[in-house]
Amino acid sequence: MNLLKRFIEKGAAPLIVAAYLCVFFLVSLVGAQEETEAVASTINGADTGWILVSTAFVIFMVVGLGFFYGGLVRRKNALNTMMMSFIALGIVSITWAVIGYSFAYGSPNVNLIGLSFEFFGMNGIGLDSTTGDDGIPKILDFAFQGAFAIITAALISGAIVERMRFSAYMFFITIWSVLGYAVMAFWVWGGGLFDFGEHNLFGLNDAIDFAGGTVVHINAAVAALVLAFMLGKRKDHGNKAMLPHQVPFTLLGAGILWVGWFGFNGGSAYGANATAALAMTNTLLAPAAAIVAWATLDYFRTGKVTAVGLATAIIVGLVAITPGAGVMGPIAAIVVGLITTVPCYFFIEWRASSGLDDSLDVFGAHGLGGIVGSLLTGVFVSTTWGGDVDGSMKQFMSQLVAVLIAIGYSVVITFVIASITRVFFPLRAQESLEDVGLDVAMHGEEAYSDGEGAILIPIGD
Amino acid sequence: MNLLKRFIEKGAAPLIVAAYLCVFFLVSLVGAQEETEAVASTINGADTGWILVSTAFVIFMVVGLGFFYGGLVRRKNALNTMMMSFIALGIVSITWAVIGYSFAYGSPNVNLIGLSFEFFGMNGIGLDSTTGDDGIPKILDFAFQGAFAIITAALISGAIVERMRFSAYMFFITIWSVLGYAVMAFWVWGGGLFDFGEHNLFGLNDAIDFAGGTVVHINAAVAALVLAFMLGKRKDHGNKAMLPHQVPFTLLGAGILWVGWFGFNGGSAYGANATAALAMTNTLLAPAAAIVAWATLDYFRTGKVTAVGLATAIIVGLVAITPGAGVMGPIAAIVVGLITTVPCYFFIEWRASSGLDDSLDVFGAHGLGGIVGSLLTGVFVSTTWGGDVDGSMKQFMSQLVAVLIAIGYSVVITFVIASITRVFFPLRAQESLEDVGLDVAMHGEEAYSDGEGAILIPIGD
Amino acid sequence: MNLLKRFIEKGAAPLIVAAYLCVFFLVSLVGAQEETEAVASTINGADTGWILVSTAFVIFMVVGLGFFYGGLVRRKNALNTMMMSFIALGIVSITWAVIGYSFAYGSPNVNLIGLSFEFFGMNGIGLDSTTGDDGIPKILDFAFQGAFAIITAALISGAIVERMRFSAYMFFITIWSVLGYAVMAFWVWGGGLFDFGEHNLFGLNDAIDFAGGTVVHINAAVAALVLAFMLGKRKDHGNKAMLPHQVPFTLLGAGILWVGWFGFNGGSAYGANATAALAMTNTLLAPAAAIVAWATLDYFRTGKVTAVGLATAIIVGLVAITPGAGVMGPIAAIVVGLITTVPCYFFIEWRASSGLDDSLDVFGAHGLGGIVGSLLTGVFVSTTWGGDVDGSMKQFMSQLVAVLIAIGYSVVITFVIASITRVFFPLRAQESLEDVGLDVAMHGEEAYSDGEGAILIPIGD
Amino acid sequence: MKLVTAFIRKEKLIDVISALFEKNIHGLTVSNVKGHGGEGEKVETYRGTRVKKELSEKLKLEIGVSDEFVDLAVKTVMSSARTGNVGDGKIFVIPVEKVYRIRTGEEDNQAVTPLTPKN
Amino acid sequence: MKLVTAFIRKEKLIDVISALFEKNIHGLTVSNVKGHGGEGEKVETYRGTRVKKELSEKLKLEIGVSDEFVDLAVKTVMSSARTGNVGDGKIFVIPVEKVYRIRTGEEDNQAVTPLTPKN
Amino acid sequence: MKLVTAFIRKEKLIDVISALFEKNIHGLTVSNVKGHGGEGEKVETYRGTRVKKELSEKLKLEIGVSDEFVDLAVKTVMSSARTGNVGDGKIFVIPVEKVYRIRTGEEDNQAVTPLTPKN
Ligand SMILES: Nc1ncnc2c1ncn2[C@@H]1O[C@H](COP(=O)(O)OP(=O)(O)O)[C@@H](O)[C@H]1O
Ligand SMILES: Nc1ncnc2c1ncn2[C@@H]1O[C@H](COP(=O)(O)OP(=O)(O)O)[C@@H](O)[C@H]1O
Ligand SMILES: Nc1ncnc2c1ncn2[C@@H]1O[C@H](COP(=O)(O)OP(=O)(O)O)[C@@H](O)[C@H]1O
Repeated sequence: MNLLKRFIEKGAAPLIVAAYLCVFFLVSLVGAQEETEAVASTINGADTGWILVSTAFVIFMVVGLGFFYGGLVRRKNALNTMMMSFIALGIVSITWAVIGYSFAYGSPNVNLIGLSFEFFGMNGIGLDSTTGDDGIPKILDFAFQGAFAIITAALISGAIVERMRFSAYMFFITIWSVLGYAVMAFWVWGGGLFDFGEHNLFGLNDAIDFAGGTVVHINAAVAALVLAFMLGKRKDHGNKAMLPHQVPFTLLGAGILWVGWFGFNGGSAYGANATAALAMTNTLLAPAAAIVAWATLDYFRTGKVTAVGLATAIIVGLVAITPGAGVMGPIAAIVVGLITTVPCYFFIEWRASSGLDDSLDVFGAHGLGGIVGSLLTGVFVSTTWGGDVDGSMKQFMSQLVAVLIAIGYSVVITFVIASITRVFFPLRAQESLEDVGLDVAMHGEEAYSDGEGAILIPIGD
Repeated sequence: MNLLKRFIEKGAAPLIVAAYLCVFFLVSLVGAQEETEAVASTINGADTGWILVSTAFVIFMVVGLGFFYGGLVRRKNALNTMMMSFIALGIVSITWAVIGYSFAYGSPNVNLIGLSFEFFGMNGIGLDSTTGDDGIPKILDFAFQGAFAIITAALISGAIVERMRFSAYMFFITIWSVLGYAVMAFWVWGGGLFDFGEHNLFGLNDAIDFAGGTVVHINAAVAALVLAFMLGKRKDHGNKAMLPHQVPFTLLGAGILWVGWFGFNGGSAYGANATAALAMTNTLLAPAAAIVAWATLDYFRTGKVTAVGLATAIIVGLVAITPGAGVMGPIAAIVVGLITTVPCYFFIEWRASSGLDDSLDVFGAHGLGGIVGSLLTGVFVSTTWGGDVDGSMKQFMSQLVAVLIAIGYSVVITFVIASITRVFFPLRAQESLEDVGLDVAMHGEEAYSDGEGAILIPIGD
Repeated sequence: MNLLKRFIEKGAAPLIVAAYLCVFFLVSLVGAQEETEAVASTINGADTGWILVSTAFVIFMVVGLGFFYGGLVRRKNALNTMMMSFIALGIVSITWAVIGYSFAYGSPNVNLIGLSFEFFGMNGIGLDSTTGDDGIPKILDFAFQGAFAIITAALISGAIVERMRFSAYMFFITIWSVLGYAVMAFWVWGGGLFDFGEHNLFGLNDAIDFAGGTVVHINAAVAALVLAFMLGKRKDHGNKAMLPHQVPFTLLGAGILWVGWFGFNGGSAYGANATAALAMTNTLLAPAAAIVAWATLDYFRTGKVTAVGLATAIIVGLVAITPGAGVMGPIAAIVVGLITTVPCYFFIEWRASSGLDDSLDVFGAHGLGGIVGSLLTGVFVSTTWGGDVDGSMKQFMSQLVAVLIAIGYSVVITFVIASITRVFFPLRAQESLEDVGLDVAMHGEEAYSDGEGAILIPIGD
Repeated sequence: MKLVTAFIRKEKLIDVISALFEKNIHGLTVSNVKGHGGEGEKVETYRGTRVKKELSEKLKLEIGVSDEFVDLAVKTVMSSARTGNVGDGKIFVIPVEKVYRIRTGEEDNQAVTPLTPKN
Repeated sequence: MKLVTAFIRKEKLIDVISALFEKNIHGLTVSNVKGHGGEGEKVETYRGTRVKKELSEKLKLEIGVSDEFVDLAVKTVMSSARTGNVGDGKIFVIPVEKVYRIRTGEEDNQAVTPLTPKN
Repeated sequence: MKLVTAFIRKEKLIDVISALFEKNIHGLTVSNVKGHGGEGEKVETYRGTRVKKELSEKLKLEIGVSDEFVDLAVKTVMSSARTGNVGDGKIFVIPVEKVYRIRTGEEDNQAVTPLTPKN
């Protein structure tokens, strides 16, 4: 029994890799022949250059996220927390290549839902393929969108740090990045479900999600919440003070996230154009407004402007502006930043003392911020600023419905995937390991070590 | 009395925000109608792409600055120091949107001085407006220049860390970013005072400031000096050894600043062109030369090349090349780097043991570096390398006069603003708080916490 | 005798600088006249923009490397290790300006070998010169390639940390960056030796090295190995546990390196085009695959996925894809990442317990990774993906020969330069200083200081 | 007077402090230590380097008390720091000859604890 | 011989050390500790989490001296570490049975201090 | 019982621990300290600020042993921690009145060491 368990635990990962390998070799044989078919359209150098940079920036966000989260946990869990972001760079890149991109951007097998196998194993993406009108190489679109998938998966980890078993986490995001993320990406950007207008659904307009408010932030935050519920709270939650072990890392992470987000939002204009410039400016102003609002609330309530609060405000402002960054004016962006901060601030205040151990407030920042931001996009979207419509009650409702569907789907799919995961790996680390810390327990390493009392083990032992 | 004081202290920030809000809502109503008027000119994608990136880079500099400064202070003030940079991202973005950009780049109300309300509350900046010949969206120009305003305000903090009251600092930079920075930006870049030639002032040429030697570095450094004088020195200055608590952060910050500076100087070419390439190269070579010079001086004097010294040299070299980055040749850039290092090195050596508590040597690095760099720009500017003139005594004098005016204005305006600030907030933290450290005193947080002896306070208490 | 020694030690650096200065002044006089001769060809804005960014990214890699390495050493050597990367930014920039670029890209004095003085002291590189077909300003090419020279020199330091004398290191890389790096850069990219096909050597094809597998990684790694042998192992190697003092820095460094590498590989396409997009994508997928493979091996062997391992895997994957990033398909990139990981993993496992003190496994990661990656490039290069040829045994042999020549040259030149260095400076720090740590011993600083027990020395003492 | 010196588990600190406070024992000092006792070793791996960590992180508590408080302090620490698993730690009672309060120069019993133990 | 053990304010260290050196007392050891005494608590806030910090950072000084030096050491520390505000700390004088100098194996008085106190 | 308290060089820790383990002495606690003794000072420079570092990093070892183990513990530490250069440190043997094992409540000799020293 124990042996079997151990085999599964130890064996699952290599099996997955072996499977990858097989798939890829097959695909590479097939793929080779088909690659040249795509019709070449002209590549726009300037736009391509900007998306190249944006891709790098979004990848940088994952590093930033690791530090943002890593600074907030206790010392003994610093590496484990950072690893949850870093491992996503490995796993999700690969799932995205295998099937994620295809699900998100292939022509749908199932109407409205997607599940296309068109680009399975990157089949059909050649050097000459472009995204069409945009003049961006398709392979760059693959990488840029892949970076979104990675960061989304990594975001989830904030809710379950300091207690989730690392192998379970790896297994979980492997599946979730496909069924949780890629599917919803199709709904939002691939021409799927959320194009209410196009598909004449519910008499609504197309839901607007410029850079990923629903598919990235709400989606990840809801998944985070569900996982947090399934795992239960940390042993020390509510009893002991669990303080951020290194706030400078959190500030560094927030700073990197902000810089990366210029690529996230700015790159979502898919070109080096006025919309990108607008998105950039809004991505500066909304978090700035959120900082001012948060600092004011902090100062008003406790007389002190906190650093962790400021870092949180940056994230909230960034999340809030994400769905509407390229379709509303800069003053609206400021207003969005100011307004969104208020509910997030009080929710996070409340959450800490509640029984809900969404440890690093993924829901408070990304979920609530994403929801409010998405709804406000329905209010502030403006044709003057490049939107397809102007803000209206109808658009607000379209946003609301999209948000609700996103929440609903994310709840269900996360629950299902986590339940499957549970079959193979206990989701949670043994309770005693929480005292030791997951760095030593899961990774056999310490984040900060002075080597005292460490005796070298000769090889062979 | 005490109550009143407390009210002012606690109430000022929210009142400011409330004021912001009102202004914005009004503006947004008005603004909506006027936005489309601007004459659309063609956007250049390549140039826009580069300025998009440069903007992100300059914002990244603020993060870098926080770490550069933060590593140099004592552990107990690490967060406070970093927060002074980070809060500038919030406050100055907003003041820039309200009125800063207008003062700097609107058509002047007061000749030579500016004070334009043309773009008040971003009025008149639409999606289609460009900066004219450059083919850069005006809204991007807004963001790019806004990033300069932010970093300039943040630079000041280096002189007053470990003792200034945070609320006073916030209040101060709110005003200074407008009256200190934006006004001088108009003089230099908006067509104001420093275009001596154009306005036939003193029989001089236009003063050259490619990327902000006067308006950013000299300006901030002088303001820093004035504030340091007004605050007085830290309790421990001259008595106790105050050592950098985390030199790696300082190196990280210097590295990030360098990378960001490529956007600062390179982006000041306002396009992805040969001048940008030149500015980039000079921004590599001048600090490299400064490193070599500083290391040599260090080695010669003490036998040891210091890391803090190397980080400082990077900044000195970067500051020195800023005013002339795009108008002089690369060999000249190396010479500028080498020459500027010498006075900065010895000034900083002397400063530490003087009574002048410019804590992190803002003046030694940015002030002196900016002055020497500005003057050398008058020597090395070359039409071969895209300058409007060649180096000459006349140009040197023009630079000198510009520097002097900048210093004079900065002294006066900083003194005035700090004096106003003093009315509302004591500038300085209570002396006893210097022992405790400003992290706990001002922010109620510790940078590095192990949570020992921390007891959770249930909500409601 | 002692005095003489001290003079040489203390005097060498300033003399070098003095020499630099003389050279530059002369050059600048001469250079001024010749600069305008170059034939102006059109600059491509989009491509230039991307290379501007790429240059900044590659410089950022040096910062990342400092942190990657710095986190892996013991606390007492953190600064020394980081300084070895940072000082390279200063020294190599200057040697590159003086002669490195000329050796690498000037028209050869010695056929196949180079050693050109065409661009000595940046002579002949004007504002209007371009790289020709590419439409990149030549001065930008200078900076971009200079960044490669810097990172290559810095890479070497990983093998000799915690024991090499800093002055010897500075002297060594001053020469090595020219004779070790620039010469081989000519062979690979300047039209030299490694263009086997063009020069009809050995009946082979041109060796392919898209972004620097041989000249950067194999070259640096072999130099590192030779230096490590010449220095001997650290006092504690094999006796005491020497643990990474700050793994988060290593993760940060790996993250920054990855982001920077997008510029390294992507920029090597010399334009914002489909090849850059391909290189970008491959630079995402290969390290991702390496992470998956490494994590699997870790998990299989010890049940634990390590953070240091993951960071190492990122580097291995990046190194592996470097020579072929822009000439093979993305599935091939994944395969390269997976395959290369295996030998690197086991080599590094073995190395630690061997007598070979390549302290931070420069050879295991960069050497072996570079070799395997170069050879696999000969297998997977594909005309479908923009390669000049398709993978073949002949190409494989061409790669192999190039690798062997690179190794051979690097061994010899490094040995020679290190031997010359030894004449002026003992290569190794005194053994007793290894206990104290090189931060205090070489730099008179501590990375993390609380100032306890530090007494201020009044000036003059 | 005695210096009650205890080596305890990190995660038990708050429990111990709170327990002491309840008994009116307020003067104490804590420091970070690493200890070796009967606990098993941990193995860590950094690349090829495998190490056995012989020491685990513990806390040291020093509580200066007047003689009548010694038993109370010991008992309070013992009960609040106990988990029953190997690694709970030890208490050493060390004699003290003199105690001074730096602020006032007060000596001995005045310098350490309240006069009457609160049970 | 005695081990004079003092808990003092961090910011007073240099003053105390200098004062001791002046009295020719050179052998001492310092460590970082956190203490609770009569000082007020600090409240910190991290997002919604509010905590009371019961411990403030202090330093522990251990000075091994021969019997004739005890009073001098105590007085020197007391006067140089005093600010007069709550939180100045305590001094404990602990008996020592044996002292050894590791380098030479010398014992007791030879191992600790200069032979005659300098006043 | 005694608390053998030694200040030793950081780099000697593993040697000392291993030596103690060989003698069957397993209970010990280590902490990071900084000491001043006969060693020379280091000068450091940060920009214009030059400082003399009066303290060097050391480790403190506390080994609680029953009386018959004292000599063994002292000798073992002394020989394994010695380099012969200034700065090797000191050992203080401090009397202990009571020892308790927190886990079980066992007292005194039971709480500290194995019953018979292994030579
Ligand atoms: N003889 C001793 N001397 C000093 N410290 C000790 C001694 N024995 C135990 N300790 C300290 O107590 C901690 C726990 O002790 P251990 O022996 O593991 O507990 P238990 O008594 O439950 O077996 C150790 O890590 C060490 O810090
Ligand atoms: N009884 C005690 N046992 C151990 N340490 C103590 C004791 N009393 C005080 N301390 C140490 O001294 C420090 C200051 O003590 P405190 O009682 O606040 O000072 P004061 O004597 O001025 O009131 C505390 O933080 C603690 O470290
Ligand atoms: N009298 C003392 N009291 C407390 N600690 C001491 C004393 N003397 C030495 N030490 C500790 O021992 C360390 C080494 O002592 P030192 O006197 O330099 O060695 P040596 O005995 O070889 O001259 C010091 O750094 C300090 O931590």
